[in-house]
Amino acid sequence: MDFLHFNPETDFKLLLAVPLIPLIGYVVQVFFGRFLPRKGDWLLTGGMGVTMVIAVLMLAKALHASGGEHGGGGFFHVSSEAGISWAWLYQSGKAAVSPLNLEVGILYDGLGAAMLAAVGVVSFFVHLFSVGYMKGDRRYHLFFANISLFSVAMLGLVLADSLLVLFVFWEIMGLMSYLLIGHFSHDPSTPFFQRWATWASKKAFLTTRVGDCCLLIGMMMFWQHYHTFEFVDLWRLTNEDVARHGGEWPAWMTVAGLFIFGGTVGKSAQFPLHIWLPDAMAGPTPVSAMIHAATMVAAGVFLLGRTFPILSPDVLAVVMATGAFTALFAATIGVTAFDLKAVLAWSTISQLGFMVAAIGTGGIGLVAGLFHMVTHAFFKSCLFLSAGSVIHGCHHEQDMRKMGGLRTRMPLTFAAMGISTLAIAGIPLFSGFYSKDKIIQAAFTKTSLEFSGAAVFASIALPVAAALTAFYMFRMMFMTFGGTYRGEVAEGHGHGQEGHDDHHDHELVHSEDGGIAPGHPGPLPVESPWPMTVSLLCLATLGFLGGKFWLADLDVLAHHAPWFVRLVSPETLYPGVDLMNGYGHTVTHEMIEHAEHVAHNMAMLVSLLVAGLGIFGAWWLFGARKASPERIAAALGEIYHTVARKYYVDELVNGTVLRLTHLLASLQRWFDENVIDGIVLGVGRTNRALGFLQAWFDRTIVDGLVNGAGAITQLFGSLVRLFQTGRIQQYVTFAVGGGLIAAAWLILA
Amino acid sequence: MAMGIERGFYALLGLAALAGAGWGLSSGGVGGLLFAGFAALTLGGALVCIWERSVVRSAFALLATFGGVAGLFLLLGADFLAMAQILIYVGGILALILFGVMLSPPDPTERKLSRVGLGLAAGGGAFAWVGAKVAATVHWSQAATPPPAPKLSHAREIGVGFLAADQYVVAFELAAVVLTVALVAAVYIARRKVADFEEPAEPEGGI
Amino acid sequence: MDSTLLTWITFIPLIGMAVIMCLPARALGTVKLVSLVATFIPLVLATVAYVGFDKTTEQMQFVANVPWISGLGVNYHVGVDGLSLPLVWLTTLLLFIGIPASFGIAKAGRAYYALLLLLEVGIVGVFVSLDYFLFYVYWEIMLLPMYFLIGIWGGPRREYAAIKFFLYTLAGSVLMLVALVALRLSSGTFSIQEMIELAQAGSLTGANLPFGGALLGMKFTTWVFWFLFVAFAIKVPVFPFHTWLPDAHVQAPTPISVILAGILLKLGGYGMLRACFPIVPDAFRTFAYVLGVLGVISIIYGAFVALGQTDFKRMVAYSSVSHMGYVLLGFAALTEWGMSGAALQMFNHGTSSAALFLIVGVIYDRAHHRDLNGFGGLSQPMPIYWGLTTVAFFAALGLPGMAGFVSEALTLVGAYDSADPRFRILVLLSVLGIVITAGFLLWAMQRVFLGTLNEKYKDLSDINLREILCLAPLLFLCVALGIFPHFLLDWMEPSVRHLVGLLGGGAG
Amino acid sequence: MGVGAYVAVSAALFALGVVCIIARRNILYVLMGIEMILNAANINFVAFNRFGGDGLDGRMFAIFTIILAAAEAAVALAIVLNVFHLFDSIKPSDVDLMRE
Repeated sequence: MDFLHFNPETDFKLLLAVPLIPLIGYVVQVFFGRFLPRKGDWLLTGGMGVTMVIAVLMLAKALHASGGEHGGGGFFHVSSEAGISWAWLYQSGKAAVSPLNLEVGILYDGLGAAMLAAVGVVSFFVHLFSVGYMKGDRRYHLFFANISLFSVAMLGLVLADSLLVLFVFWEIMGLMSYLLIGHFSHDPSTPFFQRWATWASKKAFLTTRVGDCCLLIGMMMFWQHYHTFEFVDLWRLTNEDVARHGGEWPAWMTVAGLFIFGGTVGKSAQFPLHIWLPDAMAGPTPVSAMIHAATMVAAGVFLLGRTFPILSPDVLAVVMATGAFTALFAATIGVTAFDLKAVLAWSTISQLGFMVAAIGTGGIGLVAGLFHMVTHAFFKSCLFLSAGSVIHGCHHEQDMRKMGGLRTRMPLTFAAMGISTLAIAGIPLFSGFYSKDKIIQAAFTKTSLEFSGAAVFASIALPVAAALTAFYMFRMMFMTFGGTYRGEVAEGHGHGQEGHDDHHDHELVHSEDGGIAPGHPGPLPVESPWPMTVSLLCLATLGFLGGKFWLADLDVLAHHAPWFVRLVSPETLYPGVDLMNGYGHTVTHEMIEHAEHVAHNMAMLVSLLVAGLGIFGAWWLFGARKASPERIAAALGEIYHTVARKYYVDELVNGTVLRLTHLLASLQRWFDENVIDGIVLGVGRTNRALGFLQAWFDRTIVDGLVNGAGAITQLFGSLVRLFQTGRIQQYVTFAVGGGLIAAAWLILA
Repeated sequence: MAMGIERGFYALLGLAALAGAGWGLSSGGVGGLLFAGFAALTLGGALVCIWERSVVRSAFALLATFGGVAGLFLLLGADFLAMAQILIYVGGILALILFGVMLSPPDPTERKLSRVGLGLAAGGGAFAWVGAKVAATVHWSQAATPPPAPKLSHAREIGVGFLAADQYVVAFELAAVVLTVALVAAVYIARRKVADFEEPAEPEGGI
Repeated sequence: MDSTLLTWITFIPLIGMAVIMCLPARALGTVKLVSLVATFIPLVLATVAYVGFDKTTEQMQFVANVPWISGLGVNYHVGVDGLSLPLVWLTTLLLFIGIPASFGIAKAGRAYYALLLLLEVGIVGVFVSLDYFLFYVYWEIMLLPMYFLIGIWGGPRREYAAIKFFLYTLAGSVLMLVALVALRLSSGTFSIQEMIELAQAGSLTGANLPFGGALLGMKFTTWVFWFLFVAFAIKVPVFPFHTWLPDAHVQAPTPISVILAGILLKLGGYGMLRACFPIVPDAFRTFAYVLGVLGVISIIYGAFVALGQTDFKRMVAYSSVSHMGYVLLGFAALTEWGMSGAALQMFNHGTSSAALFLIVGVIYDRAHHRDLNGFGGLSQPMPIYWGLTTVAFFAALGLPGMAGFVSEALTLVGAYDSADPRFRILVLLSVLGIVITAGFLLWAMQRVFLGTLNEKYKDLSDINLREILCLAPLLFLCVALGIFPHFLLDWMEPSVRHLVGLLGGGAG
Repeated sequence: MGVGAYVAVSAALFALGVVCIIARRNILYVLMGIEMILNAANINFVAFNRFGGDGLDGRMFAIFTIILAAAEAAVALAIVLNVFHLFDSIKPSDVDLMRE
């Protein structure tokens, strides 16, 4: 079994291959994709398959190395120690030694292994799914190219060993999400999507860009103090600094931490920078599955995972509060959404809230958050893909009110979606339960140990959000799969657009009632082709067993640590760093153990109760239709509308930030054109004005006298001209006369 | 009335000449007389030249001036120069002017003498005054009596002067060149233009 | 031993110009060929110089020093170091690209190419000259053809733009002349290096000038500093002196604005590094913060005004103002990273803004107008053109993996790290500039390329081979230098380190 | 007689030459005036040579003046001819094309 042993020489090169294969695929696809058979989709999917295999292999190695039941065996490899690194900024000799040189290498540890495998798997299945879903798209080959470059960016980010490299891939991912969300903006066949995609992509890029800038500032602050971006060095130096200050975190470090968290808020769509995610649904569904479930949004959480030691306790409190609030906030809106993908979008934001809040609680919360990130990747991507398959079936109809009764027509999709819904709702036996339960346990331990306001808020908000999650997920299940098919049925599967778009022209802003992408009538939905259903089912199994492979030891209620917890623990994540920011110094390890144990049982109970409550509520309203949701919505009246309108956050942002920028821009443009340019032209104009004044002054006041410098010279000119009579004799006279006068003057003087 | 002025002018002229002669006789004896005569001849000729209304008479008055100047040269011992003066000025230049007179139209409108007179008077007065001033300031190297009568120098000396290496050979050659150029130019300028003969062809199409 | 390489690079275009002048005006084909060759040879020589450059020392290389006007003590002293060599190479490249880019220009073609070659002589001359008098002479040479190129071949309001450009830069060069004379009198030499040595020894204080150089209460060095700084700031352009740039760009024909943006803006920056800061280091240090503030204002102001533009080219012009703001911020920060970031930004901005102007030229040739709101959905009829524009836009945006990011990151991180704590607020503000730059570029991308196809441009022909050949090297440079920045930074690093040492800045 | 007398005569002749040029309205008088002035100059040359210097300079100069005067008169006359041809009148006041 030594084949599972991790030896740095070969394995680092193998790891390097992981992002490189799709990159090569991308380059080939961009230039020759159009000419390849089947437009090169097999090339990229195959490439992604190879990457997945390597990633899973490396995960196996990591699991093997992390030792038996309770983990603890350190698995932490940094390529620069193994001598494999690449000088980026300065190459030649002398400069390389200066502090300015940037060694770029790979950091591969438990978290990295898990994420690499998750991303690899999800990307491969999204590629496979897209083969079916995107068939017949005008820019089919470009779509695949963009998706694979996106996975390169994510894989690169996971392997990054320094903040700068992480930032580079971070921004490339932003670019790819811009291009992928904007996929339909070039496709005139769906005018609604075209209009929506154009500004949605820009909105996504700019909002995440705000986050990126915060991250950049945070990075600069740390660079200014420690002159390094390497994670390992950063952890060590922060640790020594805090130790030197006797446990007191310096103020600048908190500010820098907040800025870094700003990056996460931007990328992982936490409140208030979450506005771009619902609009990112303008992209094709595989894109949503990939970007808005598994990878890109998870990058923010991954960043927190990597920079956890350098975040001060107050930053963690802010993190927890934001996460919890976002979870609750998004869950409420999810309840009211009617667009299938919108529900999933808001549930993603809410789940991300969960993860961020978990990491905020520190200690086991960190592990729970990261674990939930991995499991969420599986079941959320499966949810998105199955939603894609449903939409594909219903001829691009996204409005749940026009669906229903699909369980008989699309059994496989129903099965996959069902399993993932159970997982996300946190039902035991499914992956969601294990990670979400841990999060709630972490929240409870935090409150019991450190009774701070944020902790209390988190431990209340998270269970409520979990309940709402269960509620809206099952509401979706019942609306799409329960009841009878409410869609318009028409013969022929024409994708014709004629006259289709006129009768309900949706104003652009994606509002809760009108702005859902219009489908078109077609025959009864039928099961999606094999590439889609195969990937759905595989992801569903992962959703099912991904959390804890309980089949092996039938430990349903996770008394033994799930695989992820064995792989990743605060000690293995940050070797040689004592995590003071978890609980500060007043709390000892024994107290933590005890609190965790107590919280474990309580959390188990609460999460089961909450899940059950949510499912029952959904069944009560939508399944058995005991009460009509419409009447309840009407009863709630204005509250319902505000929640449905996403608390008008979009309008708020558009009104303030965008209008302010445009105002500032036009103000400065006016300023530039009139004031600065004005000054320059003013100088010209004042001269002209002076000329007029002088002319007026001369004309009226100096009547007849010399008028202005020009006039004077002209006068002299005319005087002299008198002498130019043209008669020679006069010239001689003047000459002689002049001579005489001069002689006389000489003599007399 | 016009004849009165004419006659008055000449009377004045004659008086002036006599006064000059008397003064010359009294101050320098025969030499002085000669000098006064020649001076009177020169200045009188010039005055008549200006005064005379008709160009021809002026031209001939100029002849007297050139003669007077030649006389003065003789008094100063520059015999070759006097001969050259008469030869070139009287023979050459005056003839040229006479040709000019012949070729140019009679001048119908003669300016009134008064303007001329006025000009003469003003110019002469001012000039005399300045001349006196200048004369006063210049201390002449005048010996009480003029140096011994100059021996008449031979033309040979001047010839040697022209050709001697260190003296004026360059100037002599240059003068030759200038002369030829000037004469050729004069001929060229004064040639009959071809256009004088043909009627200039009317350009078709009018203006 | 005097190496004649630099002299050849400078004067081959002059020979080309002479040859062109002899050709009959009708033979436009041969004129184009000759000018192509006359710009290709300097490019080859510059590449040879670049490869042969010794990266370890900061001394001047390929030096040639021949007395020129011995009466005034002026000598033809040329040489090149880490800072100027990349810019020389970029000049030869851009001019070489400028020639095929202007094959479309028909009016008085021969004069056009002749002036273009004369322009190259002027620009390369400024970059290589180490004698202040020679520097000034080339500065003026460079100015004249530019006036005619805008004035004759420009757009509708070309005279106004040409005159404004000319007078603005002339005012600058007059200031430089005054400073030049003052320096000559007080230092007794025209050679920039000797002046620097004197300045380092602290003896360049204008004491031997009539009233000790102090005037109206300000020291000699302060006077010289502000005179020179304003002269070069006009060229950069820095905030208050920038209003000539949009007019000049909007009215200039495409190849000219490519060269104007690509190279002429760098003259200002390079001039500061070579001929202003090291000569009056103490004045520079006292006013460094003011420079930083000006730089940041340029960044933010340029970005905002670009956001407010409707003319495509005017927007790109203002984006140049914003990008050059980083250069000034990098200089003012006086750290090694800041300075090398600024020097790198000069090169990168050269390639990315030149590419942007070529792109504007392509659309202008087809649609004959530059109103951003007038286009729509052009990505359908012109997919390749859209692909190239995306690369160029994201290079200008400063996306990682592109050269723009490396120089901006270096400048910002270096500036943040500067000894003067006040620079931190400046850096925070300039980060706002990055977001706004992303804003206006993507908004422009959306209005021109995405959305519903504007019926008028349904049948626009896609970008042709000639335009691609002009655009390709620039985009390649943007991407290549993004991934391997050390191809440029290794060359610059010794000179930058030496310069920072001269100016008394901190490392890091 | 002393050199002063000669100078006086030459000065007078010079004045008369100038007046001749100015006063009369015929180009030929201008020519005559010029000749008078040249003669006045010659008188001075010879007089000062006789009384002052001892070499031949004065006389030689006078000779050259005479030579050049001849050349000048020829050219002048040719010009007058052309003027007459062009202007059909020889009054200097008509010859005023040069007037702006």
